[in-house]
Amino acid sequence: MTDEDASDNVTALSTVADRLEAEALVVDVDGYEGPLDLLLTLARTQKVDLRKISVLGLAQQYLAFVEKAKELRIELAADYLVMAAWLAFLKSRLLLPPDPEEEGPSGEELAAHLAFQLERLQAMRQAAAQLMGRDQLGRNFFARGQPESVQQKKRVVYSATLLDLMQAYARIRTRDEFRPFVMDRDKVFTMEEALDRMRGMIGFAGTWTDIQSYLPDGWDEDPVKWRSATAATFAASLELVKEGKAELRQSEIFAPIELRRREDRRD
Amino acid sequence: MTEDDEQPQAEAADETPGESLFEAPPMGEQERMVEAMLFAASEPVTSRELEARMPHGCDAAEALVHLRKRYEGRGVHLVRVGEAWAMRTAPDLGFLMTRETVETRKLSRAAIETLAIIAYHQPVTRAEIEEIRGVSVSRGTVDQLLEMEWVRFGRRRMTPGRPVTFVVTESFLDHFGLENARDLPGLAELRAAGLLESRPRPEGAPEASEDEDAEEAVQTGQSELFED
Amino acid sequence: MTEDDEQPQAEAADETPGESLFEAPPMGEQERMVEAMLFAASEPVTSRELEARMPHGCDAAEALVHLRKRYEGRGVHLVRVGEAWAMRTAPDLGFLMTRETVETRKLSRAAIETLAIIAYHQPVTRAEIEEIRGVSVSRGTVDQLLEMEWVRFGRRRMTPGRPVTFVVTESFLDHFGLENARDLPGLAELRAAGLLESRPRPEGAPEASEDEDAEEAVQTGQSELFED
Repeated sequence: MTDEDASDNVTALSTVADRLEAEALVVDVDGYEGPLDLLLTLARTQKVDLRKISVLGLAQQYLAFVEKAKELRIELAADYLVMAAWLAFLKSRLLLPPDPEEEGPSGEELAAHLAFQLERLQAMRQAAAQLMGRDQLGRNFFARGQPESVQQKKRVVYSATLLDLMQAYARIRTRDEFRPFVMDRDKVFTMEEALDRMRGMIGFAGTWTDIQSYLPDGWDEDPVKWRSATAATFAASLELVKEGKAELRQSEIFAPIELRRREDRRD
Repeated sequence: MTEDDEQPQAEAADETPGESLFEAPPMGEQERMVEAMLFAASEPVTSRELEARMPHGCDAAEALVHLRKRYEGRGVHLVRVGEAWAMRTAPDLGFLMTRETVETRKLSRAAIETLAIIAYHQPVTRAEIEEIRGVSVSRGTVDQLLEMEWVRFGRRRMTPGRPVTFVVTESFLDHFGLENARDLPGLAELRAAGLLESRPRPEGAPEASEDEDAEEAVQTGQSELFED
Repeated sequence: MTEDDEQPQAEAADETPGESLFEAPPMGEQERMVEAMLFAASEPVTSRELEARMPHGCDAAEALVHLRKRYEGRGVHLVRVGEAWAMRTAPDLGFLMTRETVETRKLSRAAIETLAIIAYHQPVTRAEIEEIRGVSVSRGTVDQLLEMEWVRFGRRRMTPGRPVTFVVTESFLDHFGLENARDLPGLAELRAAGLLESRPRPEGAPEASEDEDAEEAVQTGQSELFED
């Protein structure tokens, strides 16, 4: 169904008397945005303020339109028919005296709401037209033609607190003070070293000898080295005693500690 | 450089202005900065964004007042768009710009009406739009408006089904040269006439029924879009 | 379009103003027009093109002179680009056109130690720093401190090789809230304040290898930087 078909048919079939009315109707239904839109178009033909519209008249106009559409074998969408049925109901309500037993809104209330809906739709149409009639961006006024983009730059900021700084400095400067905690290999004479040394010498220690004489050469000058060597030698001596290879004695507190080979087993 | 370095601190210092290490630049200089930033941008920029890019202690809002005055009557204006600001050519000079005009997509009548209803009735649900227009709103229509970024989702309505609402965007305001949705033409009159109220439909009045678009939309899952 | 055609005649008309059919708009108005057109243009526009779009009898070149003067010292300038004209943000405000995201990182241990030694011993040569730290100082570490502007070159030491020295900068003092590097607390005070770590790392290999940069720097010729 096209516009042309519809209008040809209408022109052919309508009587002169109907023509004026038909002019408002000679539009294919697809042109309407639903029954409310059609009603609004019909209402305009009454050429009165929408507030003073005769809803009864409007219902009759609409029903006539639907009749005509049927005659013309125009297939109407379901919602146009629903509206037609409702308007027929409204028409009867408006024409007949109110039934006191019937509940629900009166014909007048329903008519008033329909009028309100039409007026509101009309108002929105006007508002839309006003809106589109405004100056528009890109048509009447313009944005910057050559926008300069804002560069996104990532910047790394390194931070340090005064505390970090001072702690770092303290760390560096106090390294030496903690020497005892550090195994300083060249000043340490280990027990293993002392034991090796003494095992080789013990065979010759037939008589009591101060363990100081077992210290390696050159370890008695530096006090740190002397202490380390003495301790290692003493520990090694105890180990030899435990193994049953030597005997230790000390005549009194702080007196020299003496060591000799243990002869018992050989005896 | 150093001011740059201080920027993150500047925000913190805003709360305690006494601690400010740097003197804010003179207002004339701040005005220049705002001018440059707005000139460079094609989209509206909020005063908050402006201030974030300015040195510590600047007052973008005040600079904007001065700048707006400076551009009064010029070929380019400083306009307010919602919470943001933009430079735009004076509308009376549009005739010179034919060359810059970009053919905007023709909006359908349904789209224009839907847009107007959203603008005037916002926040508005899809059902309310349908009630006003008397037909169902096709998904395509709303999609188009969403895609143009003239319309966005608003808060859900706290009614059964928690329907989503639609509101107009800043870029809608920008496009139509509106400072604010309250500046819509004829808004006060429409409100006074009671035409922006949503009046409940009396029982028995016909509902807007589905049109073809709507049926299609249902098939293609409009519920995803509108109902959750 | 037609104005374009008319242009030669317009010039002719200048000589015989009586023949002009239309009064050209006042110069202030012409300036507005040029302003709007240049603002909206997507590329620089020649004065000929501007004039072609303006009403009959306009003098774009003169309007440009006025406009250029108007924007002098503003946040936006009118600049000449070859034969054409464009609006550009003032070069001194370029810093506003970058949005920086700042990421804060801790200084590396090598950097903070080097910095500490420079602060406590300044002016100090690289060799001295290495002696105190017990490991070589990588070029990257010193470069970083120089770049951060926390450290700068001091006077050369009047010893053989005339080595360069390092000193801390004003911005170092600023950052650490010091008036003077001499205000840094001494070792005794640090200890009293409990700032000494109770257990330093054992000296030797682990630290040296931690300073990986150093090895690399040695290979890549740190001598260039420090020995001339």
